[in-house]
Amino acid sequence: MTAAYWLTQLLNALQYSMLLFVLSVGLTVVFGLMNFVNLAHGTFYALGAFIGWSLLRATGSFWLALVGAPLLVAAIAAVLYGAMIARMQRAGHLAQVLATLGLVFMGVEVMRIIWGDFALDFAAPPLLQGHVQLFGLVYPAYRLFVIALGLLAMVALWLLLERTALGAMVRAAVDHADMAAALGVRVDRLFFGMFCFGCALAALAGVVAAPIFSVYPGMGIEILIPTLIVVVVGGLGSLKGAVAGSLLVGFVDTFGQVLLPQLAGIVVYALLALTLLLRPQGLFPARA
Amino acid sequence: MLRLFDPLRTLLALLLLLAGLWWARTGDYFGREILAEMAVFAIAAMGLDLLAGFPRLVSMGHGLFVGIGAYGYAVATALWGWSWPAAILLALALSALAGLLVGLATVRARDVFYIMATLAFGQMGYVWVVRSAELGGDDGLAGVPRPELAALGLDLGDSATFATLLVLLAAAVYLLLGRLLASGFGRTLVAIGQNERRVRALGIAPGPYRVAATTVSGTVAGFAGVLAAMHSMYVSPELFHWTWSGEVLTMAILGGVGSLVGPALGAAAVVWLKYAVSGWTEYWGLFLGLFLILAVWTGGQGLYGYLERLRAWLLRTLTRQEEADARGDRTGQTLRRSHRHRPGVAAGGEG
Amino acid sequence: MRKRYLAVATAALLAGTTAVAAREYKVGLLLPYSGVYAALGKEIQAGFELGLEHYAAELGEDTIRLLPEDTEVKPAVGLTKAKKLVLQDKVDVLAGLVSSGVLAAVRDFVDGAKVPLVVANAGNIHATGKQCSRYIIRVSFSNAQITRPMGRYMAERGLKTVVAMAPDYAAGRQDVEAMRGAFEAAGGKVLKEIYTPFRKTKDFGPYLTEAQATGAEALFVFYAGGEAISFMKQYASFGLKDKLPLYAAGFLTSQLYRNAIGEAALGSINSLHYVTTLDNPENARFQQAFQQKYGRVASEFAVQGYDAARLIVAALAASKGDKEKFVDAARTTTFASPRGPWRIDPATNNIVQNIYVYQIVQGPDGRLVEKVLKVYENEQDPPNGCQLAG
Amino acid sequence: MSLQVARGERLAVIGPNGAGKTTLFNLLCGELRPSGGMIRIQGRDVTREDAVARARRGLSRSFQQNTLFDEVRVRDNLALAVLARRRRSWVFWRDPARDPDIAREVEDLAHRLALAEVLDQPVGTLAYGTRRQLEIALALAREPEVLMLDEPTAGMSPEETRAILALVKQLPESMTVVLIEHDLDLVFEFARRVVVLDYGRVVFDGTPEEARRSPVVREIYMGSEA
Repeated sequence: MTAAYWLTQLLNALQYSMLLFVLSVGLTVVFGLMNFVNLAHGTFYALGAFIGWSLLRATGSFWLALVGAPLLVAAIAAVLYGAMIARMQRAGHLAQVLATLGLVFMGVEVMRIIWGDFALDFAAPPLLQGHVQLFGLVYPAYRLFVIALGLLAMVALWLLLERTALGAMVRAAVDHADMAAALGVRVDRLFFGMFCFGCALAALAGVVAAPIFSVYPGMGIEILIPTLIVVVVGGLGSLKGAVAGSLLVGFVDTFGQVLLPQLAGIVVYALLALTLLLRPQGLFPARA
Repeated sequence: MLRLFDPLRTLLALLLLLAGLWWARTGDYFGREILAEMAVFAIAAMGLDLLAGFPRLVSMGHGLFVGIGAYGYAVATALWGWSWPAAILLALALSALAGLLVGLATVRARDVFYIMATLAFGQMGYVWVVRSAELGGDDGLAGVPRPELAALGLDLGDSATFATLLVLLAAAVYLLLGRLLASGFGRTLVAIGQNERRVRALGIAPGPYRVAATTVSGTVAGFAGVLAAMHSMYVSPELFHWTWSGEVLTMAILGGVGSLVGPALGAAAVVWLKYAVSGWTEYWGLFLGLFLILAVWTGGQGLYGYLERLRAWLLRTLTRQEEADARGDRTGQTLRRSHRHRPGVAAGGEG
Repeated sequence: MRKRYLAVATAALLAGTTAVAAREYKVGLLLPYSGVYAALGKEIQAGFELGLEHYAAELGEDTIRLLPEDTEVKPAVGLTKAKKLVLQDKVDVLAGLVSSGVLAAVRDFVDGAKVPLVVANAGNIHATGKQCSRYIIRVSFSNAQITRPMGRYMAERGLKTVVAMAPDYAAGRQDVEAMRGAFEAAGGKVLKEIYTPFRKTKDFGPYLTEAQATGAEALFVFYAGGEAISFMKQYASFGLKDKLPLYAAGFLTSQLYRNAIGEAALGSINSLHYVTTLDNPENARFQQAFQQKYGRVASEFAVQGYDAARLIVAALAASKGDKEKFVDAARTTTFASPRGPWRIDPATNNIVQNIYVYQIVQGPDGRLVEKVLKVYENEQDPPNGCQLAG
Repeated sequence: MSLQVARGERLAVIGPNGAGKTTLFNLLCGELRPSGGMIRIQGRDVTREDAVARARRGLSRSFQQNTLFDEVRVRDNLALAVLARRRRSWVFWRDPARDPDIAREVEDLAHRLALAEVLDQPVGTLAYGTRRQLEIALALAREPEVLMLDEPTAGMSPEETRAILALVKQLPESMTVVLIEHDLDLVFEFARRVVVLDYGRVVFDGTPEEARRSPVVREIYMGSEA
């Protein structure tokens, strides 16, 4: 095996990690902030991909789909928030798990009714369709774009949470919601905003993933489990946890497939089981 | 504990049993098939209730135990040619062992982490079976026999006999679990679910009880798996899949966890719904999701919770007078009892 | 919304001649209408209905009533539905079955109940091998049947080394094994078999990187459905077309989702039992009617449904509803199909048919079309442990 | 800080809010792990033991906030505590609560704490004062060697408070009782020793009479009360 081979596998792992990051960060922030477990997060991912597909077909522009789909999904999330999420907030995790599981079941069917059972094609923008030669290896340009986008999201979110007033409010609310409310933070608005933002990020991940994986109704359910593993391994509610979790899951999964093909698909679950045994709260939980 | 000593629970269980037996006699062929499926799911859901309803451990990986029970029986009979009693014993032993191991591995996990951990173990089992060529992989294993009971004059190949047997077995599991929950062990499980801190302060370490409960629950689920294998005469990896586990959990929740009879009712209702709805639309998941959300919204006490509320309302209307002057009597208790929170899912869901 | 009971009137009834003695045959259609194979189920049913439209008149005044049931791609559900159709609805024939898992689940029941079952997709070699049944007749294909000729073809093209990729389940392994057997018998060498977790692999990147690292001359794959789409696009995006030419079981570029794959499919070489552009009168009539009725080009799955319907009509006409006679008739019936001539092998009840090796090329109008490179005629599976032939 | 409690002692721990009284309790009972130092029961180092192990060593406590089994009857609450002491929780088949011995003990306990009337009511439906009594009953049911009561009369009416005082006064002499309490009348009537905490330090340790006279106590505790 040559250096180019390992480098390519490294990029593959990184690319998967970045996708998982964009997807899981919304889930984990919503959890940390609102103490809300949202199993329907994957459904927003699939919805983002489908809406992106329709936008792409209507306008012909990938970039418009990339921006438009998250906005539309955020609008849907806003409606759902008003209709059910807000009142589920104090209902306990079990109730949240079940109600959002209900949303998962319904979401799949709604997407089947609107977009059908066939997997749909989603073309990468012409600019990124080819492959790039670097250091003697050939790598798809689009995947490099995914990596770059993920890194960008990482930095942007870090700046947002650590360097802005909004971020300070969010962190305060994660640590002590009551205290933050007493200090004049409109916690309910913050929750609403973060929930929509988290869903928009999931939709963004959906559009980004679509040119690689294509678009089909079950995609939300399939991605849900790796995302949950990221969140649990990383620790609920923290940006650091989402970064660590997605890198760990992305690399363990990719190199597990390469190095232990007979255990492919199992190593990620083993990682989760091991984490829960050794650090039941995950690596970097927001609250100790 | 309260719900376990409730006459409504016993009444409902009896009604379900009688309805099942009557249906097994008078239903058409397809109806009897559905009835057998209901009984299998009811056993699995009651086993899950032992965890989800009392010590409040919400398992999303019960498919693992069901699958192990089903495959244990299938492999022993179809591949190794064992006799059916030996195969059943093996299947139960394996699922008990799996329950013990999962219980030990998840003993520190709480809440969402427990859900994730069980989900992970279930999926590990699924991936492993799908990849295992000796177990038939994705295609599963065919040729699983039903027990030979000709000596007793029973032909289990006959769908009416088989469905009757399964309904009776479900009733037996119900009695067994009811007895277990009313024991010192069961009381401790209930206590752990309600206040773990106090349990520890009383000098009881919850860990071993959780492990024991998972073992028992896993064995019951494994038994459901054995019956599923006999019913289909075929096993496939889907039994292990997390959506299957989610379906059993949905049944338990829709029926009302913490009442033992609720999950059985939920199993019957969901299986019936599935066939009824899939008769006229292929989008039956839409309804399953809708009912799940409604069940959680209305307090998470499920169908059994509605029955309790109905009874409370009836009693209130009928005995308004007595209640006014005798606050401490039985009726008053029953009334107030039904307003409390249940070992349901939506702590605070009712506001 | 699916039509639960679809009564297909014969030409006689359409003409308005009410026949008192006419008999109504019931055909139970076991297909997935939900779950991962829902699209295949619908395509097969579309073909089946067209087949009845074209051929049900052969029954004279008798009619066929179609009873579709959703297997949900779940073996246990499929078995329950099969039992319902046979024991409650008392169907004369069963047809359909997309997933081999569901077929395996219903196999013992169908064999025991002695009800004819015409398999319209599921390709597990054991279904017409060691688990074959007199009552189970397959008009679609077997996994090995599709890829064995591909192994030969690759060797004939002068390829020496190949790396294989397939999903890790029975069909994937059977496809690769059959290809490997033929390819290595002809002097080639399969350097590595890479099995990706079935239905769980979305990112083929790591595997493609690994396949490339073997240094093989070509890549052989079996992927279908959603996996096929992801695989093809990722294969193209890694720039492997020039370095690692693609040979595949033709489901990879099935007409059903060729539009979703787009140009990524260009240049790949496939083997399959049907090609949409075959030049014969049956295919012309079939494609024209199908496109008119459904507004899309018919895929191999539609042909499987179409031929299943035609075989059932012919066997019903010959047997008048007697199940044993039906089986005898079905096992000996032959006719020219859109996919060319075929017959049922009495030794295994599997179909014997032509396998086409074709390349996806750009047609004159810019659309992707198949260019047939070679035809392997009357491809027949070995008995594989089946004891049907006396 | 250093604190020694002798067998049979009647100790009251007082101090302003935030002085660290409940933290001290949680450390002693094993719910919190100390970052340093050592805790001994009967000379044995139990610093590393958890709450369960210390409960088995004879340490029993009530909680400042009711920590009960809310959805079952009072009878079941008490039975559970009795079963725990008698190690009957691993009975799988029979219901040991129907054992006449245990049933009698539950009734006795209920009588002592004025719970006999409500034995068959679910805890969730009880009045606050009654629940408070049950809280103490659960701690007592273990028949501990050391009984630790965290503000047992918080939120209770004067009559209820008297009843609790009467109860703790009747406890066997051999039982060590440690009490956190804000009601100073009760403290001075019950305790034979008073410890005053402030900011996690022992600022006073002596008899109730000394405490009454102590300027330190007056300043930091009663001063804040006044």
